[in-house]
This record gives sequence, C-alpha cells and structure tokens, in this order.
Amino acid sequence: MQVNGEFQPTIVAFCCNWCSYAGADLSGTNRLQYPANVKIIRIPCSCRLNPLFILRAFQRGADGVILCGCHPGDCHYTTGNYYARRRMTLLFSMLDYLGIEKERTRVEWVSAAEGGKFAATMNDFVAAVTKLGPNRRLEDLRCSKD
Amino acid sequence: MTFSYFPGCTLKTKGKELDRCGRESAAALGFELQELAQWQCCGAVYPMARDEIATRLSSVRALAAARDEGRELVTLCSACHHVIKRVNGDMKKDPEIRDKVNRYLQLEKPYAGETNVLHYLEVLRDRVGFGEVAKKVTHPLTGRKIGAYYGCLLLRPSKELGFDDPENPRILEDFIRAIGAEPVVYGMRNECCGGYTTIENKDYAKKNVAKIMANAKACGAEALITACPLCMYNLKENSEDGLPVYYFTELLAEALGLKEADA
Amino acid sequence: MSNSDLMETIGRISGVNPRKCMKCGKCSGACPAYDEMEFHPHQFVSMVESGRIDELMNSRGIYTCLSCFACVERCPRSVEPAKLIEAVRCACLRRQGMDHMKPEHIPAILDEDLPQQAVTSAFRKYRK
Amino acid sequence: MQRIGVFVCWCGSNIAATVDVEKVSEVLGHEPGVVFSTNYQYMCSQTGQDMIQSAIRDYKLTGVVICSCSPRMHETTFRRACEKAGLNPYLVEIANIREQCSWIHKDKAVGTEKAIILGRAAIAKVQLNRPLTAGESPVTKRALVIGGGIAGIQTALDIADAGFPVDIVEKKPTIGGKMTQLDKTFPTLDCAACILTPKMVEAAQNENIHIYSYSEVEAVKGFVGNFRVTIRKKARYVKEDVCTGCGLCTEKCPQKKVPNEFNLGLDTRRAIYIPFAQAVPKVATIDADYCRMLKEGKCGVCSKVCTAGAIDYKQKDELIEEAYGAIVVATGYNPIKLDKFDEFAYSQSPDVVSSLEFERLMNAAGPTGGVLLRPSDHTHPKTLVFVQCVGSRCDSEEKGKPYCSKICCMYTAKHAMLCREKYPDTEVYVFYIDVRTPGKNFDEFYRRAVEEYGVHYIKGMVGKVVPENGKLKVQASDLLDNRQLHIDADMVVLAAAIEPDESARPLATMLTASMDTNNFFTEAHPKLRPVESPTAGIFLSGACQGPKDIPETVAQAGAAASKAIGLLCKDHLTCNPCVAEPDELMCNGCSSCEKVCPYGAITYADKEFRGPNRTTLIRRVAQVNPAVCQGCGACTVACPSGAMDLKGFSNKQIMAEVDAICR
Repeated sequence: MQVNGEFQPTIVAFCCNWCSYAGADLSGTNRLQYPANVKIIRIPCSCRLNPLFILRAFQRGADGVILCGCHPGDCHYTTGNYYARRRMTLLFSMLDYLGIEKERTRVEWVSAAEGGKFAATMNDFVAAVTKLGPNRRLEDLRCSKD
Repeated sequence: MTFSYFPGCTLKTKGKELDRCGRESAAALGFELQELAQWQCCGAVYPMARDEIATRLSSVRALAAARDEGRELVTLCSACHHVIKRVNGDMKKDPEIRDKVNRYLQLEKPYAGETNVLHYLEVLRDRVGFGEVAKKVTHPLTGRKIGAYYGCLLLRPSKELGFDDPENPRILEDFIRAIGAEPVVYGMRNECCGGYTTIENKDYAKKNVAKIMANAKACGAEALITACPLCMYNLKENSEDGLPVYYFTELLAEALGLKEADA
Repeated sequence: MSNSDLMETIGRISGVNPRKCMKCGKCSGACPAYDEMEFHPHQFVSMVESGRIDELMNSRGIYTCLSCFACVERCPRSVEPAKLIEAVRCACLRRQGMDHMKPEHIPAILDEDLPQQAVTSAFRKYRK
Repeated sequence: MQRIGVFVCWCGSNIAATVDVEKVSEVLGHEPGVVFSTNYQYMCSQTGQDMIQSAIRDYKLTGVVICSCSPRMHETTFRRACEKAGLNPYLVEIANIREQCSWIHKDKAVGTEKAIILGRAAIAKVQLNRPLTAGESPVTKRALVIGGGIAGIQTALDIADAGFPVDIVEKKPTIGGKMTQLDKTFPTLDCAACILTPKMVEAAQNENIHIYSYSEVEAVKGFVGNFRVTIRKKARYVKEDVCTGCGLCTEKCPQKKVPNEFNLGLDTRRAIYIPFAQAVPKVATIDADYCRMLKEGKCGVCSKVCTAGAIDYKQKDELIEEAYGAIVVATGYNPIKLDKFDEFAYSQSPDVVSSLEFERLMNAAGPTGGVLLRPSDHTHPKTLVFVQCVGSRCDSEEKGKPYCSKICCMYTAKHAMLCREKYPDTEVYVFYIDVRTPGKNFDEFYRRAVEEYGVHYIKGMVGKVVPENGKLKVQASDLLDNRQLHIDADMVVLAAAIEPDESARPLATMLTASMDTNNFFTEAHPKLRPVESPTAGIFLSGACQGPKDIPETVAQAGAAASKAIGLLCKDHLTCNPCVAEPDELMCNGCSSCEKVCPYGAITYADKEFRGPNRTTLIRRVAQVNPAVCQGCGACTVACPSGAMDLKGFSNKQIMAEVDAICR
C-alpha cells in the first residue's frame, strides 16, 4: 500500500488469546503507540496457527506476518506454543527456500503483562518490513488491484 | 585380549615396579599390554586452561596411535590416566581444542576422541572381571589388612573420568578382596597427598600425608596400595612412621605367585 | 594487560562463569590446601568476579593449590574453582620473567626416589 | 443470505476522539451482507444493549458485529444481550477498535481507516459463524484423593464435610504419610503424632470417607466430572475386615530381621507388621518379600496365633473400578537418596544420618525410645554437626535438585534447638548457606535457637567428613571468619533435599496432568490458580506441587478441597463450545491429532461409511470429546488431511479475516 508516495506495509499479527492478545490490549491500555499497519487476528493459542494462514496472507498481499504466543512453559494449553515454535521453524525454512526474506516473518513470545514488549516488537517489526519494501514474491497477482 | 599401553615417564625409571608387575600380572591374567611404539611424556598434569594446545599434543599422539592400532589405550599411572583421559574428552567434546590440535599435528586422519582410555584397574574390573582375577590367585594375601589409597587423580572430576564413585569408591577395595586380602575403608583415601608441591614445600606435603596415614592407621590398615608413583613417593618419603606402601600391581603379582618366580 | 583484559582472558581460558557461584563455601570446606592459601577457593571466585585479579596473581595460593579437584567435584553449582586458580596462575606465569621455578633449582631438590612425574608436573605448574 | 448488524461504540470519547465513528458505521454499512449499521455513545450500557436487541428483532439479524473495546472486556456482555433477543450468542463478533486502535493511534484518519479494516475482518468472520451450543456433561458426585498423608487427609475431610463421598487411595498399609514419622513440628514444637493421629481417626470414622490403604491407582479414564479410575488393592494377606489389630501375630512371627521402613531402617520389624501403634487402618500386613510361608510354604505361625482367623495366604491383588467427578493429587515427597553425597560419609558411617532419620532418633516411639543415641555404639553424642542444603540448590542434574527444599532451614533449627534443650551438654553446629525463614514466627524461632539455646550457626559448608576413632572429623569453611574449621563430631545430620514421590510421574501421565522438570505437578496458574492442575477436574494438594511445610500443606489441602467441592456441587458442567470437530469423511484415522492433544480428548471409533456402488466400508475416524477438549486447536494444524477444524475459529473464518485485512 502507498500513502503519500510512502510504502506502508500490511502486517498481520496472529495473537494467542491468553497471553499476547491480552498483551496487545495492555499496550493499548497504557497508550503505547505502534503503527496502524498492524492488524491483529485473535486465535485461541499459537498452535492454532496453520502455516497455511501465513501463506494465504502473503498471497493476498501482506508484507509481513508475525505470530505472538505465550512464553515457553506458560502456554494456557500447556504445550501449544512448543508445537507452534516447531511448525514455524519448518515453515520459515520453507519460506527461506522460496526466497521470502526471513525478516518478513517472526515469532515472538509476549505475555499478558508485556504491553511494552508488544508495542516495541510491533514497532521493530514494522520498521524491518518497511525496509524490505513490498512483498511481491508470494503475492497472487490475480488478486492485485493494479 | 591386547591393549595399547602407555607406560609414562616414571614407570620407566623410578616406578619400574608398578610397570613390571603390571605387565607380568597381565600375562598371567591373559591379556597383553602392547607398548606404543613411540610415546612421549603426557606432561603429568592436565592443562586446565582451554587455550593450552601444545601441552595436549603428546596425549593426542598416544591416543591417535592407539586408534590407528585399533585398540583401547591402557595406562597404569594415575597421572597419565588422568591427563590422557581428560585430553581425550576435550578432543571428543571441545570443537575448538580439537580443531587447533588437529591443525597442529597434521595427522593422516584427524583425531576426534575415538580411542577408549582405560586404567589398568578398569581392565581388571570391566574386561577381566575381579571374579576371574580371584580365580587366578594362587597365593592369596589372606589376613592382610590393606587400605586403598586413591588420591585425587584417579577419581576427579568424576564427570570427566567416570572411573568410580568419587566420594566412596570401591574399585581398589574390590581388587583387594580379589587378591584375598581384607580391604580397610578409611575416609581420607580420596584426599590429596600433596602432589607436586613436595618439590617446593616438603612440610606442606608432610602435613597432608600425616593426616592420611593417621586415618588409615586408625581404621586398621596395615599397608596401603596406590596406583600413582608420586603418591607413592609422598606417602613413603614424607611420613615419619607411616605404613608400608605398595603399588597395587606389586600385590597383584604377589597374589598371582609371580614374586617367587623372579626371586 | 589492563584489568578488564585480564578478566576477559581468565574467563576465556578457564571457561568458568563465576556468576554461577552461590557463595556456599563448600569449595573452601573441601580444600586440603586451605591453610596454605591467603585467598581461599571461594575468594578466588568472588575476586575474579569483582576484578581483583592483581591481588590474586600476587598471592602464594596460586602455587599451593594442589589441583586435586576436590572443589570441582563437590561444588553444587559446577563453578570449578580449580580452573579459575589455574587460569590466574597461567596469566601470571605467561608474563616475562614470572616463572616460579627454574631448572637450576632442580638439582638441589632431587633425591634418590623423587619420581620424574614430580619434576614434570612442577614444571608444568610453575613455569611456562 | 446473511443479515448482519454493525454497532460502533464511541466509548464516550475513548474511541470517538481518534476514530470517526460516523464514517466507520457508514462505510461498514455498505459491506456485503450488512443490513443495519449504527453508532452509539456507550454500546455496553442498557440503552446500547436495547438498541442491539431491537435491531436483531426488527431487521431479523443473523449476525452481529460490535466495534468496541476488547472482547476480553465485554464479549460476554454482548453475547448475553444477543441471546436474550433470540440470537445465538456465538453469532456475535467483536472488532477491537479501542485497545487495538483508538488508544494507540493519534491521527484520526489513520485510526478511522484501521477501525474500518478491523470491522471488515469481523464482518468477514461473522458471515461464516455458525450457531454453537455449549454442551453439558453430568458430574459424578464423588471425589478421589490420591495419597493419604496430611495433605490427602485434610482434603478428604474437607470434601466429606461438604457432604460428598471421598475415597483416599494410599499405597502404604496406613494413612498418615511423612507426618507420622516426625517428632515435633516447627515453630510451635507441638508433637506431630498428637495433632495428626486424631485426624487419621476422624478420616477413618467419617462415613463419607472410604480409605483404600495398601492400594494404588492403576488406570484413569474419562474427564472432568466423569473420571473412571481403576484401583489396585494390593494383597496384604490379612483380611482387613476380620483383623482386630491385636498385634499378636507381629510379636510371634519368627522372621525378625526385616528393616523397619517406618524407622528408616534404623531398627527391624517382623515379616507381618503394623507400621506403628496408631496406624489407620490398624490392620496387619504381611511383607511378601520376607514371609517364609509365602516364599517357601513353611511356617504359618501368624495364622496359628490369630484367634480372629484373619490371615489369608491365598489373597490376591484386587482391582476396583470407581467413578469420580474430581481427583485430588496428594502424593507428597521423599527425601532424596544421599549416596551421591558421600563426601559427608553417609554410607561410610552409621553416625551420619539424614534429618528424617534424626527425627526418628528423637522420637519417643522411635528405635531409641526418644533418647538420642548414636546408631554406631548407642552412646550419647556430645558434638553434633548439621549440614543444610544437601542436594538442594544444585546445578548439576544428576547429583541434586535445582530448587530450595524450603523446609530444611526450619526443621534443622528445630532439631538443633531440641537437641540443646534435651541435652544441654551438647555442642551443636549448623552449617548454612542462607537461613530462609519466611513464615509466621519462623525467623523468631530460628533466632531463639541461636540466642536462647546457643546453637552455633556458621555461614559456610562442610567439605569433607572422615570417620576416625569413633569420631567424625568434619572439615568445613566458616566464610564470615574466613577460616577452615575442623570439628570432631559425634554425629552429622544431613538436611537432604526433598523430591516428589516416585509415583508422581506415572500418575501424571495417567491423569494427563502436566509436570515440571523436577516432577512436581504444575498448577494451572502460578499465582491465580495455584491448586488446580491445567487439566480440568484435577486438583493439587500439598508437596506434590512443590516443597511445603505442614501449615502450607494444610492450607493448600483445604483450597484444593474447596475447588473440588465447587465442581462437585454442580449437576452439570457447561462446556466450551469452541472445540475441535473432525470431518469424518476426510479423516483417515492417522492419529496425528491424538498425539498432539494435551488433554487426551481425541479417541477413535470404527464407523461404517457408504462407499460407491452400494458398498459399505468401516473406517477408523477421530472423535473429539467436547467435554474434554479445551479448544486450543493444536490438532487442527497437525491433521494432514485437514479434517480437523475448530468451531468458532475455523480455517475458513480465519482465512476470511486474513483476506479482509489484506484486501
């Protein structure tokens, strides 16, 4: 997306309901700013994230996708984030193989108490993706408007 | 059963008995110690500093030679055993040391800790079996009360040496039983005799030895056995009215009836 | 070498992290050379951590540590004080002219039974 | 065709200040499927809710999107409001435009644009929402307590008091646990037996409590409210209901050389035994490892002397099946083995004892009748050295435990104090790393040991103990004096670390309850749900969850009981309807989902399917128990054929959100 000639990345953030979504709420409660490019999708647990969702996001024009979950050992469902971590490791190596810059995807552990960390993470991630420029490699150009 | 054998400097000179009795007993027990064709002194102390490469080389040469012969490497001297086993551990587990040593040595085939290092006592326990040793004993040392003196080098650090329980070892006690004598367990048997400090400060070594001797005597030992020439020296020279001290192989040879043979 | 370089060297060549120490003092309870050292094993750990390395380098204890590994074996936190003592000793001996023992001393010490092992280890421990 | 209503909340100025709510409701009103769109100052107020309810009725809405604060705040409020208007509550979606939009952006244009996108995503999702009904499952009104120590007894008594039947399963022949072996309790020094045995009797006499002693849990099936447990009642070769506990057999049995575990092997018992005088149930048990009759078929003395005829050499283990609504774990702890700490000469001298052994040596019912005598020569010790933190706070895994065992500081202070009180001629040294006394009256107690009783507390650690000439030569450091101490002691007492009972891990596997790396049971939340396991219906009582002293154990036991009672009070449990659901036509029965399920909610059934040409075939397909599934979704991703989906967060719904955001 271009705003005033500047590239504005589209960022999808998947947040687990118990820790990271609450952490995002907390950063709002504390009025900690992060770019509006980030749109959060609530999922029950980081292990609910099917790698397909990430591919779909890229296909539909997302420039970066981030997954946030509970810290290792703190998962509400005991072990969900471990599954997520392993799956993402595999997916990232596949994306790497496809030539998608590894800075476009990220996994971060954000607890319900870490509003500051959430905002800082998002600021950092948006900056990193902005630097890379638009994602063209995986985008399904049939969906593209221009 | 043939093993590669690293005698070490002292066993060729002051500690000849440890070596000679060890080899003769080995023959009697049905295994052979094949001395490495070329070996150099191991350095007698393990270089703890991780950047010491040169001081590890002679051990690695011996280890690589044993590997090339396709045999396990046996040592008799506690110090050699300590140094070579730990350097072997470094070669196995520390990539930085391994890399530097191999670059330095330029062996035909780089060495990565393939050789298994055994102390003579481990051969008796794990390869021959003390039961077998007992069967071969012709002159049991019945009635003799013997204290095992382990010292420090055989046992510690247990994580690296994996020799025996470092605080309550039993391998020498089992050995004493196997040769028909009665082991005397005493608490100071794994405390240091003073080691190399005897060179600089005899009184200091004497103090350590006195404590060990007193404890062994109080527990009823009539003689001590050791596997280390330096311990032997300290226990003997730095003790006023200490117990007699033998190399364990001396008593082994005696029990196997090899003593009269050469007398 | 500056003090911070010394600390770095000692940390690197010993591989010891003094921060793991919980200051229980078991090393000093186990040490057979305790009375021969003005700084004791537990002090080596805390003094290296706080950077008081010069004092340690000038102490007699670096030559009286027996390297018997009792402290290493019994430390509940796997700190390995003996390796720190060795590292301080190395840092000291590696300086020009700092050898603690010279070959010319040896003949006077030798006696009939002294095993080679004693001389070899003393040289390894006392000079570079 | 969907008929969706959109309601944009101003939240006073919280949202309206940085989001143009008029524009948002206007734009979202043109989204496909949206038939009604409005905005209001406070959607969560009664007026706002009325507005939503009348819109549902007037416009026959099939879905509702509310753009407001976080769903964590008011999702339940809005769902309830919609339900009252006849709309299934799971047809409501919230777009979080406050915490995740208006509060973090300052530019109104930016905030408005983002709010619209978030609203679109919610609309896209709600299009695919299906009405969900929370299921119900009945609750079996009976609780199981595993472990009959003070934790288990207290939990059982509290549950029984609330009127629910409770079973206690205890693997030893008697209930009572570790506390029966203690002499006095800190910091009040009242006698452990005097406060515990009445509770044991109370448990035995309570008609709501049934005690399965000498029994173990063999298998656990089912889920919260409906556990089915198999209990193995081990053969004790004595008929429990016939034995009068007279104890004649235990006096006449000729096998006298059995180490007495109650006194930690400090004395012996017979092959038929009653652990101690106040045992509950007070019934004899034959130790099959030592009984000559059971081993060789010769003897039979106990049978001959038993006037009640209670001996039964033919008794077999018995398996009992019982249903429970709640399970409380109270498996307790044990001191660690000390054989890896022989620098203290524990296995070299009988005069080096563990603290629990010392407890027996001080106890009037112990092997020395409460007179402190050295085990080696039965003389009165004059110098005693206590060593704390033996095996606690260790770095290396194979040797010790990384945690603080918590109780040792206090019981060591107690031992030292009692020693000085009973035998003022003794010198008592305590070697400590830190003295940790954070409990009511605990520090005062420790200070009393030092100030009034003259116990020598030394900051430092023992490095070596050497037995010599009947003495124990203790070499230790005194860090504050910076010197090495050499003490000739008569006894050395080691405060061994404590660890969870070895039965805990296999039990956790049976219960699908989680455990930490030290084999302590994990609580559902370390602060807010400390007595519940993350697995629904499993509660934690006492030291199985972490080291605890008696007051803490009893407090936690009561808390676990109240949680269990809260569950048993319900006739039915409402389940979370957002659970996994397999598409049976796509499932190939590969078990991938079962393997990742942390709750054991997935099972398999052979089902008949119609094939082509009027054939039928039987296939193995996954089945999700909605009462057990917690809705994490791990299985949905693990399923290779995509047969598993999560209600409320289905693949299609999430994809629709993604599409809406990336549009």
